[in-house]
Amino acid sequence: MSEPILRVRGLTKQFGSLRALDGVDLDVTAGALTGLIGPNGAGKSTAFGCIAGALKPSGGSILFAGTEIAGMAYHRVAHLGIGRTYQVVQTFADMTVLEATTTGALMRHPRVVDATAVAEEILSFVGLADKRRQLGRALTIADKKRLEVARALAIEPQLLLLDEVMAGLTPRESQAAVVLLRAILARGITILMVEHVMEVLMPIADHVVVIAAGRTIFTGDARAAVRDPAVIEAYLGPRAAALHG
Amino acid sequence: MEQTIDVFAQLLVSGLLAGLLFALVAVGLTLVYGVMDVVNFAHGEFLMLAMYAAFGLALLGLQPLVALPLVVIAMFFFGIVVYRLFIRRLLAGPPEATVFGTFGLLVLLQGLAQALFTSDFFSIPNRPFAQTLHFGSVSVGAAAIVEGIGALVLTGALFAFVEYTETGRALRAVSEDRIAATLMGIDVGRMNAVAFGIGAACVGAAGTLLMLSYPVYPRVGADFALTAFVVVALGGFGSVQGALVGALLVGVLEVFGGFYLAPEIKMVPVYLAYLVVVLVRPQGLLGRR
Amino acid sequence: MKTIARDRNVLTLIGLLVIGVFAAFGVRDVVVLDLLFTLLIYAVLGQSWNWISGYGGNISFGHAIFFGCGAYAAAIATARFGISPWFAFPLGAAVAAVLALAVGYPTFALRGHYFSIATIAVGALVETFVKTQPYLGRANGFELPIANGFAALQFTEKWPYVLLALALFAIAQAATIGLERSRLGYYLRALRANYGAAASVGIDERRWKLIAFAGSAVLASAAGVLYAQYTLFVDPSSTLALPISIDIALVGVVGGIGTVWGPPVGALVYVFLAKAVALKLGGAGKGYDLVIYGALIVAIAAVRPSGIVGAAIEALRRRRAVREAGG
Amino acid sequence: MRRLILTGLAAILAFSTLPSASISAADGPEIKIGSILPLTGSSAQTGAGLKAAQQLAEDLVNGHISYPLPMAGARGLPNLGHAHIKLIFADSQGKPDQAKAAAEQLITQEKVVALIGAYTSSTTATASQVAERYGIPFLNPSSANPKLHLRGFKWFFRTTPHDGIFSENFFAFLADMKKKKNISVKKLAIVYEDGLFGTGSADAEEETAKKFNYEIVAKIPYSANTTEVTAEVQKIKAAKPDVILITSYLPDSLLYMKAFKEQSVDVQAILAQDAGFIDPGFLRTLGKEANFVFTREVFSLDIKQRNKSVPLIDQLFRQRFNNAPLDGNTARDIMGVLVLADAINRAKSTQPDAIRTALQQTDIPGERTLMPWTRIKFDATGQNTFGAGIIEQILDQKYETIWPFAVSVKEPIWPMPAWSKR
Repeated sequence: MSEPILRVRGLTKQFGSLRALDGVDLDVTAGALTGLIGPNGAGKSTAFGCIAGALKPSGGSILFAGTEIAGMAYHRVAHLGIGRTYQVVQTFADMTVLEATTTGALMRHPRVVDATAVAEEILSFVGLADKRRQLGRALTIADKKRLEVARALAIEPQLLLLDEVMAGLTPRESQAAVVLLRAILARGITILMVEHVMEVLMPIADHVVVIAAGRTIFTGDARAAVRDPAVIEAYLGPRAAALHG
Repeated sequence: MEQTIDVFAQLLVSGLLAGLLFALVAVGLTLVYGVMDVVNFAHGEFLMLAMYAAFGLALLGLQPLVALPLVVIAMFFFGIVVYRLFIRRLLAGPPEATVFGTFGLLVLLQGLAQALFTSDFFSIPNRPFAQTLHFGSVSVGAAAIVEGIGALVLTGALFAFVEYTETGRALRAVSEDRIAATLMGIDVGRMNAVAFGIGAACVGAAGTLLMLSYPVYPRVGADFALTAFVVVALGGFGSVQGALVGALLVGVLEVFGGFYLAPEIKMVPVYLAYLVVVLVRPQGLLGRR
Repeated sequence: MKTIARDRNVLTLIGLLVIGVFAAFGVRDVVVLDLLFTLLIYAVLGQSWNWISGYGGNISFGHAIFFGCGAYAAAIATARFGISPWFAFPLGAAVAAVLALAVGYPTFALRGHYFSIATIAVGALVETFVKTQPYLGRANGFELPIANGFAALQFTEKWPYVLLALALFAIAQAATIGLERSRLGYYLRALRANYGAAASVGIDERRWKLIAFAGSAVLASAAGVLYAQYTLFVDPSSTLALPISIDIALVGVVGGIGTVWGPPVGALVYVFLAKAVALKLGGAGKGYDLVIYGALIVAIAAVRPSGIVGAAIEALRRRRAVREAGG
Repeated sequence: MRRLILTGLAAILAFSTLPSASISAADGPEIKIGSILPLTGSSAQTGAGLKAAQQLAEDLVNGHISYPLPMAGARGLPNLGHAHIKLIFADSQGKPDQAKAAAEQLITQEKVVALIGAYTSSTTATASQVAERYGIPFLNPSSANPKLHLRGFKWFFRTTPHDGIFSENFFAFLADMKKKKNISVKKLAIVYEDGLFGTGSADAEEETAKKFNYEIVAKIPYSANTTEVTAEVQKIKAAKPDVILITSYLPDSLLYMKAFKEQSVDVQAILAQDAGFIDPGFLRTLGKEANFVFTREVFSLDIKQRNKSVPLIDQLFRQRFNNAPLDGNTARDIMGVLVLADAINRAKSTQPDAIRTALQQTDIPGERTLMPWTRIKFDATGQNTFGAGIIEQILDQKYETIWPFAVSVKEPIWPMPAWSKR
């Protein structure tokens, strides 16, 4: 297997007296979809925020395509080629779908005309072309999530970070989302995807990383993860047990 | 040489007392900020209203120290009313609405004061604590001592309230995480109203004490408020102890800057300190996060 | 549809310019011409404020200092250097831009109120500085030397001033229409809506806001040059002081923040109100003018934070939505 | 949106129903004089008083009750068929650009024959520029900036003394005191608020002090909205002046007086430029701590010793303006209107040139004014060079005129007693 595009080692994050991350290790293989899972409060979103640049880690290393990005300014991480979505959707409320996507595309295409053309293409790709004149805030949840994906894709990332894009979707919408993810992978974009519910990842994830209480407890095949005792304990066992695990 | 030391001591004491006065005005501002994430640009005008109230009561024969509880209570309810009628609406709008909305309130209250009381200066007759106290080579006005003690008591009381009472804990919970506080069953709207009320009550106490040494006029709040904003930013938005430390720092910087640099630029070190702190340590000297 | 709306902005501007040119040449009434000049200057100042505070969402309470940069540049150029006030445009612009960068650099990476407080503080500093510098005329200010002609930017008649103000207004409006269509415009709107999400698509808040703020400062400074040449008198209290900053913010807020036509509408309301207040209440010696301005800002903030033009756009959009749903 | 419109309408209705001050109407031909005053904005309160004062003067001229003042009781202008004068007011908002617009409006639309105004020096500067361009006489009764008359203007006349003259008064007073009481003053400290008012005074003081060979040991500007003056006072104390010359508004004057006392700044005298030191709040706040301060004044009711109409005019003014007493500003503006009416009457014409010539020939003896001036007569620059202020001292918590000795009512106490001995 080739060198991972993202390599995280010993990532820690302290909020005041609370240690949210206590040594997270994870590798993301280029061109594949890696799942990051864990029970509530395990630190998935924190780890995610540190990788994307939204949070400054307290320690550890994040190597992206050979560049150390731990603690780098948020917008610079984006320029290096990491796009992201948010768990709680963060739309540009007063912008239309097209304008919001164009805003993303402007990173690589400074002229608005060019960026708009790119955005149009991406909106067709994610299936929002017919809604491109609507305001971001007027969309359904599923469409808002699609818009977030479109905006992140518009910066033409090498690595796409998706934070619970499946949560709150109906089964039919989930299926559509899976189709979209496969299409994104087919474009050669690597995906790191956070999910709370393991089942969602099973069919699409090439690898999963499980974290609990701020630590990586499992790395490997998705099917193996559900049989791993530490993972089961983290999900089902008493919280105290997870802490010691 | 001895003389130089005397001057230094005098400047230090005067600077600290001036700082306590700034703290008096700033603690209410920082509390409101901490809980609501709103900088009340009309804070100085609340101070002005309290000063007019204290002046009115003084005309009725109530000296400031007697009138203090009355003004504090009145300002508390005034703060709650302003919150319910106005600030609540601002919070529902875009973030910049709170900035220009409270600024509009500043202009409105100043105008109303000018319309009702004219732009004349009023100070209380037969001012108490007018004597001068001498401590070795250092001399200070008794009123400044009373105001300084008032500032310490107020800061201490507010600190104790926030740290050790049920309501104080709820306020802190809201200031740390609004959503979590809602989930814990805290009525965030109510806490906002309480914080705004307490902020106004603090400035009620400040205004009453200030009448011991200062006249009231429509623009008086603006003269104090800018310093208060700087104090709060220096100390850390939302930190009561920070406001005290920031205020003392500003007071001393201003007095020393005035003497050792030049009087006309005495505010320069203060504002530069603000810009530097904002650049280097945006959370302020004692701020968290 | 979008293209039509864009063209509408351009068409409106062209229409207004035609009316303005006719007014400048056709109207002989000095009072009307004076009102027109004041209106145009306030519209430009409001637009300048709108760039950073409307589109950028960082409320400036110190905008008068940039206006003052231009006014003082004109005074220094003519009264001290004895050169043409045309040089005051680049001179004032440079100083204004440097000041804007100095205020913006430390504060733009932070939340909005840090910036707002810094603008008040720096406004006070600049005023103090000017008041203590003999070279800058201290509190006395300058009377500009009397001259005549295009090179001296002084005219005995009013219409050339109105035309110049109209030209500046046209530049400001065209630049704003351009801003809305540019990368900067998209980025400012994104930052205002959600700075976190904006950063996730590679937007450097500090960099883009500094560009907007510098542009805003340059625009205000140009208005200052024209004002100085028109009034022929420059002093701190009429160009730098906080009340002037308040007037500018008032114009920006009332018309509608973050819209092309908000500032001109705000200027219209402000100039009308100032005249109405003076006519109806002048001589009472009370602060009724402040009461009315304050109440206006308070009402807009509480009821329609988007201002008059913002509210109109929302109403139009609603009506169109209803029509589309019905059809 | 509808709510917004309704609010707006309500606001407009609310202020259209408020009573607006009426302009006195007269029968017969009228001669229009334009008056530019700060009727709104930060100086609006002063502006309202000045408007009332000018209207009083207008009624004095148009009325029939005679006072020992020029034109008072003349029933209009006798040389122009008893035509009444009519003041047309325009608002400067206290802003130079608005003052300019107001002057243009008065000249081109109201066709006024002369202008009077505009209180603050910056508005006077721009309004008089307009008058100069149109060739209309401009009479300035109350701006003190010492540069206004030095602009080479043909149409500008100023009745009031400027800061230069006022500060010369201080030094004349010191010279008189040297002769009379054999005092010895060498070192001066100048303290002033850094606005237009303080800067103008301080510059004039410094210039005059140099002329008379005094040593200036400290010159300290400060911002009037300061809340703390320890550093400034320590600097003054360290400089060991004989006399402090101070220009302040009220809040800062109180801060300084308290700090002088607290820091035991003992000097021979504190000489103040009116403003804060004659505000009613000064005595009310400081009580006996205010004693022994000297302040320059423009006007005092003590002038009744020379002109018996002073208390009567004061009464008339109180009736019109909320029982406010006549003061330096209002008295000067009354004189301004009277001087202008006198000139137009003598011009026997409303032609600008004729009025200008008549103004140049103005010569009114001091006894026929409300002011402590020796006469009103303009020099080539249009400045009345016979103006002067008076100097008062606070004695037993009352302002007593002590200089010029001709109108004084009390003996000055010099030096002021040390703070520790009071």
